[in-house]
Amino acid sequence: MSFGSFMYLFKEGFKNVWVNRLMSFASIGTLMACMLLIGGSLLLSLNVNTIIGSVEQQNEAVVYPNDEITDEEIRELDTQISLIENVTDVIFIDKDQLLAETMAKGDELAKAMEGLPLGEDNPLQNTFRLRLKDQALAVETKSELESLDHVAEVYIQLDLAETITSIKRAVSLSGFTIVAILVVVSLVIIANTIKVTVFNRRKEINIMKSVGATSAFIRMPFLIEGFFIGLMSALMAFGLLWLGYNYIMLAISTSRTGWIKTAYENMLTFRQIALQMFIYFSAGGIGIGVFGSMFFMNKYLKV
Amino acid sequence: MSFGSFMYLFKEGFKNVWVNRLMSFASIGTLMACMLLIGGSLLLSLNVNTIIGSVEQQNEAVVYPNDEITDEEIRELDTQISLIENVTDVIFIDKDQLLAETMAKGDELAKAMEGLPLGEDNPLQNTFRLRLKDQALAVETKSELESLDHVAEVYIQLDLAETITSIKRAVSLSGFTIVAILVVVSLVIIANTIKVTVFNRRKEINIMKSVGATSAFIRMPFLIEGFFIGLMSALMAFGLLWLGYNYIMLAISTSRTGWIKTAYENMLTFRQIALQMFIYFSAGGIGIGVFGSMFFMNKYLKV
Amino acid sequence: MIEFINVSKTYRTGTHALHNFSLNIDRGEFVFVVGPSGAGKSTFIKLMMREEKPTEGEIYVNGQNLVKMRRRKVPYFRRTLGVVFQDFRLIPYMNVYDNVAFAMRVTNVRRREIRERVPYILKLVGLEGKSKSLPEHLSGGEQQRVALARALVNNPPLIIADEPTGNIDPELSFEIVDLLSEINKCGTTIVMVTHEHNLVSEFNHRVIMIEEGSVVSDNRNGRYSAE
Amino acid sequence: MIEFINVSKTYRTGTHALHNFSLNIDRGEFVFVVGPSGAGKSTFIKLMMREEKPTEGEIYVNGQNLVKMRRRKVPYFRRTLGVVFQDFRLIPYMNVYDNVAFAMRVTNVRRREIRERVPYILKLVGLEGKSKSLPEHLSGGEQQRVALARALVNNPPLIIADEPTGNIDPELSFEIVDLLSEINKCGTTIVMVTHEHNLVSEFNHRVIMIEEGSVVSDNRNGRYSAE
Ligand SMILES: Nc1ncnc2c1ncn2[C@@H]1O[C@H](COP(=O)(O)OP(=O)(O)OP(=O)(O)O)[C@@H](O)[C@H]1O
Ligand SMILES: Nc1ncnc2c1ncn2[C@@H]1O[C@H](COP(=O)(O)OP(=O)(O)OP(=O)(O)O)[C@@H](O)[C@H]1O
Ligand SMILES: [Mg+2]
Ligand SMILES: [Mg+2]
Repeated sequence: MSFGSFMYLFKEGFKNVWVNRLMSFASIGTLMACMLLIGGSLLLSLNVNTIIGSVEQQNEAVVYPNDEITDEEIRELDTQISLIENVTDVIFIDKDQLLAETMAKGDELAKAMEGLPLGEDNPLQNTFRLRLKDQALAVETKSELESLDHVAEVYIQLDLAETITSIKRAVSLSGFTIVAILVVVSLVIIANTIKVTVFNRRKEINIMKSVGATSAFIRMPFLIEGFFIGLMSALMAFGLLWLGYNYIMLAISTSRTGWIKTAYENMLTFRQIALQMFIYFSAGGIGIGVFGSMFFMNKYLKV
Repeated sequence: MSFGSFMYLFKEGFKNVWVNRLMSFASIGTLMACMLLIGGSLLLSLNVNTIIGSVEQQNEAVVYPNDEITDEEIRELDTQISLIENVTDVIFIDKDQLLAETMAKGDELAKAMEGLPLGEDNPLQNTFRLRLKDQALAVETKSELESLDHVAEVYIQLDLAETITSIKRAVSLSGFTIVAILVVVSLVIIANTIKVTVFNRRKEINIMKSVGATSAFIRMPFLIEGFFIGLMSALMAFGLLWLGYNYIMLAISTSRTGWIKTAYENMLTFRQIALQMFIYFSAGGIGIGVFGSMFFMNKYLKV
Repeated sequence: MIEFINVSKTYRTGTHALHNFSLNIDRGEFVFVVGPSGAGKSTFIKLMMREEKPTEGEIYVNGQNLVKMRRRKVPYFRRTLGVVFQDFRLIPYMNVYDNVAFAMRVTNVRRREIRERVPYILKLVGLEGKSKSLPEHLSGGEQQRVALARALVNNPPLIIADEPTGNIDPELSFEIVDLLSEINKCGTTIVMVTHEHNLVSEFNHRVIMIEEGSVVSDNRNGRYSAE
Repeated sequence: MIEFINVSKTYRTGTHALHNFSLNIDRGEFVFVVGPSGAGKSTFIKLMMREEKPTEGEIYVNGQNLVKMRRRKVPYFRRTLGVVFQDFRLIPYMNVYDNVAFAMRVTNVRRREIRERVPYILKLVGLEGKSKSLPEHLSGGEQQRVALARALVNNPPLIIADEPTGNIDPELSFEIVDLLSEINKCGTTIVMVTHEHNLVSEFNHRVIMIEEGSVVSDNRNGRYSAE
């Protein structure tokens, strides 16, 4: 194919977007709608995952040192605990502090604490509080902590760790499943759309064949057309998603409810994923536009 | 229109589904895909709502009676508390029971409880535990409880109640939003599909007009065709959703993780919603099939 | 029966297809319309069946004012015409029988009547063996005869044919015009556009010649009278 | 140049369009093909351009065996032909100029050449004023002439025309056949299906008559010799 005819076919494909505008608009609308769904659910599941990730660290573990431990040894133990891979946010709380804290909560047990003595006679225990980075490793971390010197007892809510781990797994699994279902459904819908639009032009394809056009020559404008339609759909879906996402973020950021605020702090900003999403959208849109029309044209090219 | 020509047009519409099978299949595929998405997300959000509903009741409230309360008065108070609209699952726990319970937990505070005496000298308090049906009414319920005789103090985690209420609202709001978005997106996609398929047949519509067919006569077969396509899409979407849902339920029911088990018990069975869903699907499919084609045909009927 | 008064037609593309076109055709006449390619013959026919509206002037067909006719009335008006289109206009997914029967079905005719009439008409145009064929499986001339059959099937008082023999061999063409002449003798008005000298001169009917959108000659003795 | 050896063609519908059809056309001949509607003339043409494959027999065109030709080679073979189709086959969304230019563009001709050649050919068929029109805005005869222009534009060694004057008035038809005869004199082979007696007898070319799928007469003196 010469450069001249390439340029001609390129222009032709570009023109066809407008000439067949009813069908181009329909294709762009459909492609865009599908991208919006996929992009939207991807954003949702990414955010839910990060929020769940932040919830994960709410499960506190407690380490009780021996009663005879010296202040020196406490500092040493603190360092050792902090050095464990899966451990973060280690805090030492001495027993007086713990008593004051518990009383301040004012719940059922607070009454029981009333009148307990401070200092040496305080029946409560010195405590290390810490968080686990990954709840799935709770059991391993527990035994690692237990193997440290001067550690009397390690208390980790293993059942809670398991629950959190399985919720996390379930959420990311269902997020993945939903996105996968949307991708499959979108492909079905888009394939149908392309099939119908190509079917619409089977007569013209036939005419071109009968005056000596090669398959490649006929395909080219369709290819260019598919490229533009895919690109335009991607651009529009990207733009709409951006607007919509920022609108929702704005709505959330003004909320006064505590957990929503926390969630908001953990949410991704659109900028963080914009480039990647744009690349996926464009590649997906163009890929589908180009290969979809190639695929469904073959039937009519065999004349 | 005579009965004879009605029958003819009915058969014609039925035949056209097959004659234009490429486009019929495309329309059915698209319609079905959209229904699957909507139905699936509806099922998901209904289930998440019921599960959240069951979580809601995990927030316990505690009522401390006066120290001087008699056994007789405790029973009386129990009845009075139970009579409050928003209250459920009232349990009386005497202070010895509470002590045993707390010790059994084995956490930070358990150590502190070691050696506390039972009976008269037990420093803990008698307690009523209860649950709220609706966390949103926590404040009102609290003051209602406080106004009862022999009540010394009422302890409800108002901030937790607020959090649960707002999560519940956020979940049902986002469920509704997602379904609404899917409906809008589906309408866009389906409208485009119908537009393209009607566009495909503009020439035939034109020919019919030019041999003296009225608009009603031309519309009839399209209407019947739209009816069948809508109905078939609804049936297939319904069937697939049924299979898929039961498959997922089966997968979940075999899980050994605790919270998944609890969630499973709270999930809807497909039968509970099957009839309603089937009616919505059929009505939606047929409505869209029929009115969609009517709407987009008008342009080509004005010849 | 047909009256064109100072009709002009300019298409949206700016082409002036007819200028100041006036014509009168009485009930029961047989008129050949001749003229060079692009003269406006098909435009004349499209105006007559109200497929197009004139830019100026008035048109009366079967006593009805086509310019003022309501859109709802158009289908009922068209049923009083039998039209053979230059491009055939067959419905591609209907077979020959159904294409012809369609013109009867739109008029609420009883089914038994359709079952009797359609095969009879198909036989008349020599397509008795092709009633189950789809248009795309027919030869050019066969398609044209289906279009003719559809125009005849309702026995309309006015038959308008736009080159109904362009794809048909001379012998069959002669037979078809002969058939139309027979129908004409029973009182049906016939307007037929044709390019075939031989046909026009063989049948002694009125000949209207159109050139560049106007009637340039109108002859009752079946002769061309080009300038 | 063209050789049909015992060719039979039965369509998938079961219609026997050609039986035992044998024919030889030499380079530089001008052949009229005549015969009644449905005789198999268009089928003969479709076989010649390899739009259809024969059920039996062998076909050679331009020295190539069409039965054995690979599918990839077909486009290159078709570029050596200029075909006027009975149903025109114009691309509906391209204007007249682009429809004609398309046949040149597929062959990688330089753009300057296209810009010179297309207007020249359009002028030849009398469509110089319509180059920007879409096919649907043309009269029947104008569309047919676009199809003719497209067949001529590449100056092919073989021109095949299926009733190229069916929608065109006698004067212009005569001019067109005259044009084809001129082209033929420069060595181009021409096969033209027609129904018009006058044309066939006015030009003294070879006449092949097809009836019911077989050659029933083959006359070099420009006469019909029906049974
Ligand atoms: N739909 C249309 N839009 C624009 N211009 C048109 C349209 N139809 C026809 N024309 C133009 O109007 C003029 C008259 O066309 P018309 O079809 O009436 O010619 P005709 O006499 O039927 O010719 P032919 O014998 O070739 O069929 C031509 O120049 C044609 O190009
Ligand atoms: N694609 C097809 N499928 C099935 N049958 C066909 C097809 N094309 C043509 N026929 C049949 O084959 C026979 C020959 O058709 P063909 O088109 O060759 O006739 P023709 O000589 O060109 O006639 P005309 O002068 O009417 O154009 C006819 O009976 C026709 O119905
Ligand atoms: Mg015309
Ligand atoms: Mg033919």
